[in-house]
Amino acid sequence: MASGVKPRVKVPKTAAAGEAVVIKTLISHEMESGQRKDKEGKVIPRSIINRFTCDFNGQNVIDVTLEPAISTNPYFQFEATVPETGEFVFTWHDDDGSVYEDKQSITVG
Amino acid sequence: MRNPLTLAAVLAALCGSAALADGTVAPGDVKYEDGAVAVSLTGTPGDPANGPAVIDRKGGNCIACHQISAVNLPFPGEIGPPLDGAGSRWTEAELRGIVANAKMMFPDSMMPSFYKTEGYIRPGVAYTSKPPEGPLDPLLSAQQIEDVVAFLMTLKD
Amino acid sequence: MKRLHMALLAALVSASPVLADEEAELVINGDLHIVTRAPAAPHLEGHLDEVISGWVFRSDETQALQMDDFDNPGMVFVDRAMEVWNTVDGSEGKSCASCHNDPAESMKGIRAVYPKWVESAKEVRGIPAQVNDCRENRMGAKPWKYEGNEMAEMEALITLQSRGMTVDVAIDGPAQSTWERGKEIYYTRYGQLELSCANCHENNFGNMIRADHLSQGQINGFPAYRLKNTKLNTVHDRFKGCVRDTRGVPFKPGGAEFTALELYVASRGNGLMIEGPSVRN
Amino acid sequence: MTFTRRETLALGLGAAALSVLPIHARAATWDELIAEFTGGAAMADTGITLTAPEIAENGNTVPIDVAAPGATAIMVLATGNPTPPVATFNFGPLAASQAASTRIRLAKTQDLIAIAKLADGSFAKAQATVKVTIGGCGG
Repeated sequence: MASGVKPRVKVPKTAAAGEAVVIKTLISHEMESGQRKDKEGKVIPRSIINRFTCDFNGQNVIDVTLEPAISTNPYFQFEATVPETGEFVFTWHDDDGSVYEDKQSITVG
Repeated sequence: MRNPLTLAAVLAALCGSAALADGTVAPGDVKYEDGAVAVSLTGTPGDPANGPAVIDRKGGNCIACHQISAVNLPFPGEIGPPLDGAGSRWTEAELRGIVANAKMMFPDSMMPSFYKTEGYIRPGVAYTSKPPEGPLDPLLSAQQIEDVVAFLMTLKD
Repeated sequence: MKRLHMALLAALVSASPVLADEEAELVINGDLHIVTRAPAAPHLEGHLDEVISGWVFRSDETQALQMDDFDNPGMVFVDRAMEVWNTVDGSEGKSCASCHNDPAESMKGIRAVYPKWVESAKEVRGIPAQVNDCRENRMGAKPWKYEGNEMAEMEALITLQSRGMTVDVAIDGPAQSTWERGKEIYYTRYGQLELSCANCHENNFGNMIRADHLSQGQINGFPAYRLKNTKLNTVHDRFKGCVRDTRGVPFKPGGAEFTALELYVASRGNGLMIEGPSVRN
Repeated sequence: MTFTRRETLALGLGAAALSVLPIHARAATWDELIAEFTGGAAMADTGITLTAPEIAENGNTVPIDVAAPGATAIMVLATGNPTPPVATFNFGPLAASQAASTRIRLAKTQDLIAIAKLADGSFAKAQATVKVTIGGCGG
């Protein structure tokens, strides 16, 4: 299910130095749990995003291990400290080896 | 899934609309009097111990619409009246009639008819969205109805 | 604060399984005020006094998901449809944008008046039929399945451009016979459970069917992101599911019967506002 | 942008080299998972909050919040799910708070457990019961 995956990220455009900003992320993904069966009764193989990270200018904000109990279209909200102008990098790691990435700049002024 | 259906079709064909070989009253032969059914559908007394299973989601799903304190099922519905004390308010014949076909007593009732196989508009096979290839089974068997009626008779005020 | 409020309410009203705050007001993104209760249209006299959005019947948590476009999981699929809008498809080398430019301009108000009589086609049509008409006859592209994700997502993009506008479908003139047919379907008891739309959504809205809080079955929030299947659902998807749950055989999505029913049900929401893409259970 | 398989493969190459087997190769019970996370240490019942609805309208999407000021990691377990692990949040130096929200699946009515590993190496635990509703329609 690595096609049509689409991330959304909400980060403020600007912040004061050292300010805590709220970040929200959502990515479209089935999060196939490996628990469900198809119509023939065969188990549908697990296919989930197993890790999500957010870094800012090379420093880590949050690094999450996801399990099949995370809902379809995984959503996270958390807070980051923004010491200076820079770029947030978000990554989502798929069971199939794919890594989806999004970047958002923020200006401290 | 195909086999039980075929079997039911064969049974129905063999038996026509008359009483089934084992003495069970077929859905089309049930006699309603003011909505009540005096005669047992099976001739075998109902077993109230089977009542809770019939009431649950995999059975007749009565709990979707009725509160029944005696069965410990979470989130009972409130579409129909609570069934606590049903055995004090109704006779066995009335309860049998209501479960088998509530519309005989209450023409506008939303309650499904649990012992009926004809007269439907666009009926499907259970929740498959597929039209039936032969006669439909009633929602509950005759014995399930006797069992749930016996159970309801134990719910006294 | 919302959580705390809920816990307090839960303690007070323990009989009600899922607590909808029926006095809550729907404000999206802090500034878009949505009318969720309105006087019923004249044609509903004797049936309903007030029409109520399905949002009102949902739990606090589900309600909250629709109050912020980032928290609403349906919006990621609107983003996806926007890419499709701008992508050339079919033999004519056109995208939706080739003719319709920015949907914020060209599609504004469309959802509030659909389904409607389309003179060129001599029939009442919902938005999906119009989308497929464009795809086949203008773009030279393959039509989408009525139940596929592409259709639900494109309808959501189009719907979003009317969000906050008042539902106002026409039920008279050339649409009247279709509307009458839809009304007949609404009151027909289908399937082995012999249930009509009205049994649950006119006579029992506000009541619990097991843990489901029955709404009026309004469709002003469609396409809806349902928690049940975690995707956008069109109105016809929902109709199909409901008829299946009567142990019945649904009509064909995109077909004449469900389009008639869609017009009729939409007309029961005249006076409410377009909310789609909404979030529902 | 929307990722296609081809685009993401290139991105994923680096990660593929590092990719490891799922951490819990066998289905561990929730108390085994706690023992693994804490090394058997005692857990305080303050210092962490777990917020979840008392009743979840749909078990497919249950919003939860966890917060443990000063924590380096918070593990969330669903004791009644077929596989209890839900997520582990590891907080980096730029986390402004040791708190996060997400949406989870609960197979049935059950207890959720969140355990924080605090900066001093101690642990704290919070628990919440979530009732998961049952639909009315039989299908």
